[in-house]
Amino acid sequence: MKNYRGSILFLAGFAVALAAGWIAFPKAEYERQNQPVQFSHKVHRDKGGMKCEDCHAIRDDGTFSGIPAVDKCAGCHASPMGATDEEKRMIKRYIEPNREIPWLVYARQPENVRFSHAFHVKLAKLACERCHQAHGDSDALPAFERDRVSGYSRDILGDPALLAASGHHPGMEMDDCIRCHQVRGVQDSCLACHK
Amino acid sequence: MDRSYIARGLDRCATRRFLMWLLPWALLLAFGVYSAGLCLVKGLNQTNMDNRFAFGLWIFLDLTVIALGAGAFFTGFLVYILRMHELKAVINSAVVIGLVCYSGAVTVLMVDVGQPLRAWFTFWHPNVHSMLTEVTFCITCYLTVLAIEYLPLLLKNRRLRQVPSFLVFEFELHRVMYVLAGVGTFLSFFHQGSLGGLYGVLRGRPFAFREALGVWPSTFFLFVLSAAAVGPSFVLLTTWLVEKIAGHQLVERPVMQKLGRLSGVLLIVYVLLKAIDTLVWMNRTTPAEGFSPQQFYGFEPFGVWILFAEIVVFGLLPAVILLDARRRRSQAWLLTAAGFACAGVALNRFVMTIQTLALPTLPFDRFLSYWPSWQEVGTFLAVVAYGVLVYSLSYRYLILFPQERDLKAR
Amino acid sequence: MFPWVNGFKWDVGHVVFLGAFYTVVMIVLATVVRAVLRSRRHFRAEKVDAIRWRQDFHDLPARDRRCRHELNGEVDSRLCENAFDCRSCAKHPEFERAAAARTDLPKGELFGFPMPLDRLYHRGHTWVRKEQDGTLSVGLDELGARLIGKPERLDLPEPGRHVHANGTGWSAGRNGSMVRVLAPIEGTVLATGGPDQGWYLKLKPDTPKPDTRHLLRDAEAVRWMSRELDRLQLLTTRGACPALADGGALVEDLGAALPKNEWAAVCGEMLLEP
Amino acid sequence: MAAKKPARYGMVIDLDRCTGCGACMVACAIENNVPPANPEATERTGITWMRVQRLGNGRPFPDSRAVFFPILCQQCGHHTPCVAVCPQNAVEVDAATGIVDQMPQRCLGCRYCMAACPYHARYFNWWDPAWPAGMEKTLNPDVAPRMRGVVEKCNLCHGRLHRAQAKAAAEGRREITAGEYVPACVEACPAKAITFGDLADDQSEVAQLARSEGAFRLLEKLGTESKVYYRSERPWVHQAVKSGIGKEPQRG
Amino acid sequence: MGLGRRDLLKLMGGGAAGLFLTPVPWRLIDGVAIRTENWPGVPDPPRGEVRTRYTTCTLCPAACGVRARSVVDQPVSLAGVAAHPTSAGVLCAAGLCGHHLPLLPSRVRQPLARRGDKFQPVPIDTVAAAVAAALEDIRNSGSAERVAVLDARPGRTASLIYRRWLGTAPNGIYLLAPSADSSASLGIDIARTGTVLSFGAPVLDGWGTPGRVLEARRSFRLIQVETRQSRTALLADGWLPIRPGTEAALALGIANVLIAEKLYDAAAARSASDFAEYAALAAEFPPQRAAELTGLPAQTIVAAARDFVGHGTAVAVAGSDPGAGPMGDGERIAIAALNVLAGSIGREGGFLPRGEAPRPPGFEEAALAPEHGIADAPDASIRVLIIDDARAAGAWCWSAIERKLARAHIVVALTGSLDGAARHADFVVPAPAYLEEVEDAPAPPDVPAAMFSLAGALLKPPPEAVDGVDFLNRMAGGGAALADVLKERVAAIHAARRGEVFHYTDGARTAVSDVKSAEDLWKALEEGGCWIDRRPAPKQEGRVTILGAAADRVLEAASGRLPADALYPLALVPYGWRGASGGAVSPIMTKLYQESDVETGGDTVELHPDTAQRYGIADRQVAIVQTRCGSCRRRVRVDDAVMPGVIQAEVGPSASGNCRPEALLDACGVAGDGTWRLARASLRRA
Repeated sequence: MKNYRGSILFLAGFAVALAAGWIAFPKAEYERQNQPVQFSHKVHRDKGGMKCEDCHAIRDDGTFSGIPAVDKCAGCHASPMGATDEEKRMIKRYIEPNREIPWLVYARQPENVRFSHAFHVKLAKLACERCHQAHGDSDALPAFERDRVSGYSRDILGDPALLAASGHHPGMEMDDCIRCHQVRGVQDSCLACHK
Repeated sequence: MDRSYIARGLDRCATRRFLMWLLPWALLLAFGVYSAGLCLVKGLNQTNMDNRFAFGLWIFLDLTVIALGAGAFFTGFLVYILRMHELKAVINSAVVIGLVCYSGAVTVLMVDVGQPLRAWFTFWHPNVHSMLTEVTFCITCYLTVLAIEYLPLLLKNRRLRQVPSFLVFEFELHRVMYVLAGVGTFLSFFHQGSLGGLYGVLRGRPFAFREALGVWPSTFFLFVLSAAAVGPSFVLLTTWLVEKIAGHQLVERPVMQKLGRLSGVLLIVYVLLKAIDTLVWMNRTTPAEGFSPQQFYGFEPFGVWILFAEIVVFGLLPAVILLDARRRRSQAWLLTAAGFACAGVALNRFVMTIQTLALPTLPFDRFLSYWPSWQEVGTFLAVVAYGVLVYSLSYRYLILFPQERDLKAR
Repeated sequence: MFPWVNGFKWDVGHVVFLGAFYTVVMIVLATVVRAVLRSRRHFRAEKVDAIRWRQDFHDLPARDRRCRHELNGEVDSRLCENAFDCRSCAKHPEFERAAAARTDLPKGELFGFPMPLDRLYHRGHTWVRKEQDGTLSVGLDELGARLIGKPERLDLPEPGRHVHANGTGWSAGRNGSMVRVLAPIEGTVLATGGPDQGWYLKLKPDTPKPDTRHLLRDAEAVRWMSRELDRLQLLTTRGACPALADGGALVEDLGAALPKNEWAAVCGEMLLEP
Repeated sequence: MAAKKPARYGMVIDLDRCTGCGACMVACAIENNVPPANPEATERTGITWMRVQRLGNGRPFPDSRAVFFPILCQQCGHHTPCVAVCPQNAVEVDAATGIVDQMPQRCLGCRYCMAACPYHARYFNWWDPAWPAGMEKTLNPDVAPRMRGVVEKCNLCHGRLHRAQAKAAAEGRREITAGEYVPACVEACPAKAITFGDLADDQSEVAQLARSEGAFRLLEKLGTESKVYYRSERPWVHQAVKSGIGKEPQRG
Repeated sequence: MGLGRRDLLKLMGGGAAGLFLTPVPWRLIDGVAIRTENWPGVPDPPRGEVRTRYTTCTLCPAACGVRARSVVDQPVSLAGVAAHPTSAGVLCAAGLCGHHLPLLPSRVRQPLARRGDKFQPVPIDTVAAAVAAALEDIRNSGSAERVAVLDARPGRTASLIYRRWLGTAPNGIYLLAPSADSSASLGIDIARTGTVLSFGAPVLDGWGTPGRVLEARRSFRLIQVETRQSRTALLADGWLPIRPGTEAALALGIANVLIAEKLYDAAAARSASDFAEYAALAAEFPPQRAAELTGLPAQTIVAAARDFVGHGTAVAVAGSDPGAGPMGDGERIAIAALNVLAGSIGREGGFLPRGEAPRPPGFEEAALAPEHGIADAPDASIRVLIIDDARAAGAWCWSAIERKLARAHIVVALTGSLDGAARHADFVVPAPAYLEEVEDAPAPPDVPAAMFSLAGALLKPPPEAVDGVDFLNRMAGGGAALADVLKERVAAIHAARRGEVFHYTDGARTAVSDVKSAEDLWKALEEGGCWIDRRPAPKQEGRVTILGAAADRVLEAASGRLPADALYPLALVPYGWRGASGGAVSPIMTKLYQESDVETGGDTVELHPDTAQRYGIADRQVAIVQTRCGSCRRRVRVDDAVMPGVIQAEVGPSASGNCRPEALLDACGVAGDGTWRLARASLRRA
């Protein structure tokens, strides 16, 4: 018995470490933040009859408009259209003082990354859903998950459930870009995608 | 009070006295750590390096220190592979020296790079054609090997070996030491070489550039050779120094002379090849790149004398002395020669790093001067202090010189 | 680093370089793992004592590793290669045969230094005496006794434990440092005594007729002891301390006579502890 | 995403036209978010992807003459010194454009490449990049500022190449046309001393100038096949360049 | 059973081993490495829509077209406007980083009043009130004390408003800033010029309209007369390194040769009323004498004279180096005279008369105070001095201005940032910085046609900002804002239906007559455009005078400006670089003066090796430059290209920001004619 005590202790430590590393750490690694405004793509598309391009379009110079500025929202929401408190709150907090809404952009690339929507949409003819899933159908914005260590978003769409649903995992890491590029046989230098 | 940690039959000074000896070094270490901290926190603007003098004191000393630390692998090679058992008398000491030199060098390198947190990129995305990659890989591996070689010494400590498992493990490690020695030799050969290659491949620095033999420039082999040559000399010097400080003999004289002879033999070969290499460089390599060797020696203070000093005064001379059996028998000659040999290699590393960078390459360049900042010096002193501390502790509590007790008994 | 890492190319450079790297890593790892496993095996097999003795022996200064037959003058200079275990020594039988006709008659004392010949002496200054009941009693010889004198602390193996020849028999503490005493022969501890009883251990031998060829007896033992006294004198005089107060006879209690650390060192030398 | 036939972007700098006004240096710094000098910086610790040197003819007043030598990364095309030495592939030659890329995010700041570069065109970030408070909003969004402790250098305004490519992509083109992509220094040079283009295209003005009389490259004998050419009609300039390292010039 | 130390170690050992089989260490190592990309030390560039906007550069009289690349509204880089009629797509180094100026650390954001040697914020009305009170006082007391506006950028519409105001103000006097070229009525037809003989003018280094000049460079010969081996001298076809201050002597020497060898344009000479007088003066300077004075070989002067007239239309231009201040009248006239001899006035490739953009009603010349040089104002006469915008002005020697101030005086500086002359003011009024307000840029001095460009505002000025016109109105209690007057002027231009509009956006040109309304014209100009007059046909003028009443001044200048001085044997020659010698500079300028050797920097002086050796000063040592008027510490650069016996001192920013340009300029001291381009000096090691 006495001879085995050491081994038991060792294994105990081993097990604890494994548990902590595989179960606790992944939870602790990301901090979840809620979007400043509960925005529903679904409502805007169905009720508002808007199309994706109305807000997210590729400009003539090849840059991407990304998320529209607050004045775009003000275009319709200058005064409440619905009866939700969320909308009132948004108008009060952002539209009236004309403050930009601090959206937490899931797909916001690091400063040193140059991602051209024009390349991927116009030339490579990729569908938006390829990376953003059916984001347009979503009724609520999933929480934004920031990696506490690296400081970047967890993946280009914050909702792991949605990701699981879609076959691939469009993460934020370079390997995720490269995986797809390799599949499609895109051979590029570093500075083709970095700036 | 720490008697029970000191092996029986070894004369070691009183604890208080020992602590008094450690104190100044500890202070020096503290100061050095502070300077290094400045460089890490505030950035390398704390140094006097600049865009033109991208390498400074640190790289020069790293190269030197690693060359001197070569005693570890070379002695190991002689003892375990070539079975020169008489050298067992210094192998332990050599291992400690090696460990100190290499770990010190690596630490300084970590301060020297601008983004230490990315150091592992070299392993993850290695450019296998870069000499620096070769150096990084080999030195890291060899440092591990050295640590493992150091382990048995540690476990042999009188107190630790009371723990049965340690005792047995040490016993087993000792039996596989020759494998580690072999691996160490392999690794050392490559990183000592690639440290030479580091500059030899610099096509853009005609002063350092050497033509390739196979995949490596000639400096690769010269560095291996010179390192192997001074390794024993340095072991010899340190042993003598320790004897002086400890106040009693630690190693039988024949062993010292043997070390000296080995140094001498390798040194003479090195000097010969170095001379040939220099001639080839002057008459072929340099003209091919559109320069004339005189241009490089036209800037004071780096005149031709430096070449002469490197090859003759600190190369040929000690070699001849060390090869002369009668001179070897005289302590004074032996040590002087060994000292010269070490100085020679240090000078060689200096020329390779500092002079190379000081020389202009473009018509509108100027000859540059560089003087290390106190932070740089401090960081290096930290390594020296660290080395002395580790060695002192090892000497006190471990058995570095197996012959010590017998010699004492005589 | 790995084929799946971005930037990895299957070209000669990568393959050779990384190949070499992984080989080195593998070799080093294998070596260490092997060492670990082997030591675990020894551990299980309770070889610790044997290994310790072998190591200690290896670390002993050359003059302490003299072959007993050198002491007998049967060979002019020979270092023991078998850790004082003549039982498994290839050369021992030859010497024995050669020295079959030992004539000289030993006496039971060495200028006033009692040396009973009813027992077998171990070079670690312990003796073994076969009792009628088949047990073996083990004790310190005179020199050992005077060396250690009255121990302040005594770590004796509890009855039922098995001791190995040349393994640690017991250890005695004094002046704040411990001295381990080698067991002269293997056996299972039946009872433990102490300085007052005159014996330290009563052992039940592993075999009814234990092999004691490695122990010194008769004249051989006396010669050895006289040499040991010289050694002791050498040691103590170097330490310049009153070991042999009167020209010849050893003081009763060296432990009291010698300065602390000097005592520990002397014990180490005499009791074959490096 | 560059032309199918790989381009070799390079430039020819007319030393007889360069007035040494420094507009190229300023334009470069603004385009590439190179920070102003730290107060403690010297001419040897500052960052200037484009740097105007002064080469004198070494004769005393009144016969002394000089030319201004804009030095930038020479975009070596053959055994590129910096690429070979980088331990972690932070430097590479882009096959599509021939531009020598430096990846600050991959760099660990060992500065080996700086020792390797004979043109001293590489610069180390000795300090954190700092602009006066509020001036960050004038940074160029197409170029990421570098962090302290890494090496950087001219990449022929890669941000501008990206811009041109993106515009082309928006119009459904895979290739950019000549002139759509021009580095900041070239655009800014008041004396029009710099001609930029694709050296691989024999018809391009730059290729013809590079072949023209009086065109040369620095340290040609090193065989680095650099893509930055210089021109001068003045014999003494060619003399000085041929003679390699001269004595220390009085200035600069 | 309790946990012993060994047990604990075992436990931890197991933990450590286990941890390596989890993502923890690897994710941490990776994450930390990534963090080094975006740690706080690295700033984030702005994100948003990138727009291109156009304006006109008002940092110097060249009025170059500017294309501003902006993120949303913030310009992130400036560039020239290709095909721009005068700037030809060129911006200088200073112009390229103009968008930094509104963000300078030294930016003034509220009115300040001097308290001792500090400035404290005060309400703008306090400033206006103080000035108004002073004016009132002058009126009532009927004293001769002057009210002056010192205009750094004359010829603007704002300048007209100042002059009109001064016309009404008590003893109003309108002063041109020393560095400013007066709104000349002659432009140079550089594109067709044969030879340019430049006396110290930085022809290739920011003189006139750089784009236009450099574009024409291949077509004209350039002979540079300058002590210093300036950039222009380096690139000139000929360099005549004369002794400091001997321009007039050389000019007369050349005139002497031209007249003697009958190389001059007889017709032009005949048209000059005082040619004989001039010829007599020139006769006093035969090549030998000129050679003695200038230090050039006599035959060089002869050759230069022949060279001058030997290649088509020849123009001689007198330069004012941005660091050295104006050239004396004596020199100016002596040099201008060469143009009469060369007959380049009114001839293609020479000097062509040009008009001015139509003015709105109420701005007839008669109604305006005339333009004066500072020298014209009597010493100690100015009670109220309003300095409009020291922006990018060349260096000013403050003592030149100071000596004109009455004992009790008020100096008000309208400025964007607290530097240059503003540091000497009693009140500092926060003017809109570059790019912050709509203003007009007059025709560049060297352009032979009337021009009018608008500089549209790309940025909002700080709320407290007050421009000059606004300030006047505050004192007068009301009046038209600058923008309104500008609109009137645009309307006047539209009414005149002359000339055409160049659109920066697309490089198109439309005749004014085709522009529907004044509003359209305004819109076109504001979003980036300039109006160019039709080039008037070259026409011979009536009789001109060469020397006028200034014969003695010319003679004085020609006899050498620097009398020998045993105590101060060396000649101190200040020089500067356009856009950095006066006011604030963008921090990015460090590239030029700190991180490279383009500029030596304002903390250095350059010496010939012999000079340095004579005074025992080595390269990069610090020396003290001593003159009769003062002294300053400077780092020494030893340079083969410097004339022996000369100290070249750059006026401008420096790595060690502590040494200000004025220190040097004040040391130079102001001559009787209000110039300070030269001084006798001595040197010693610090």
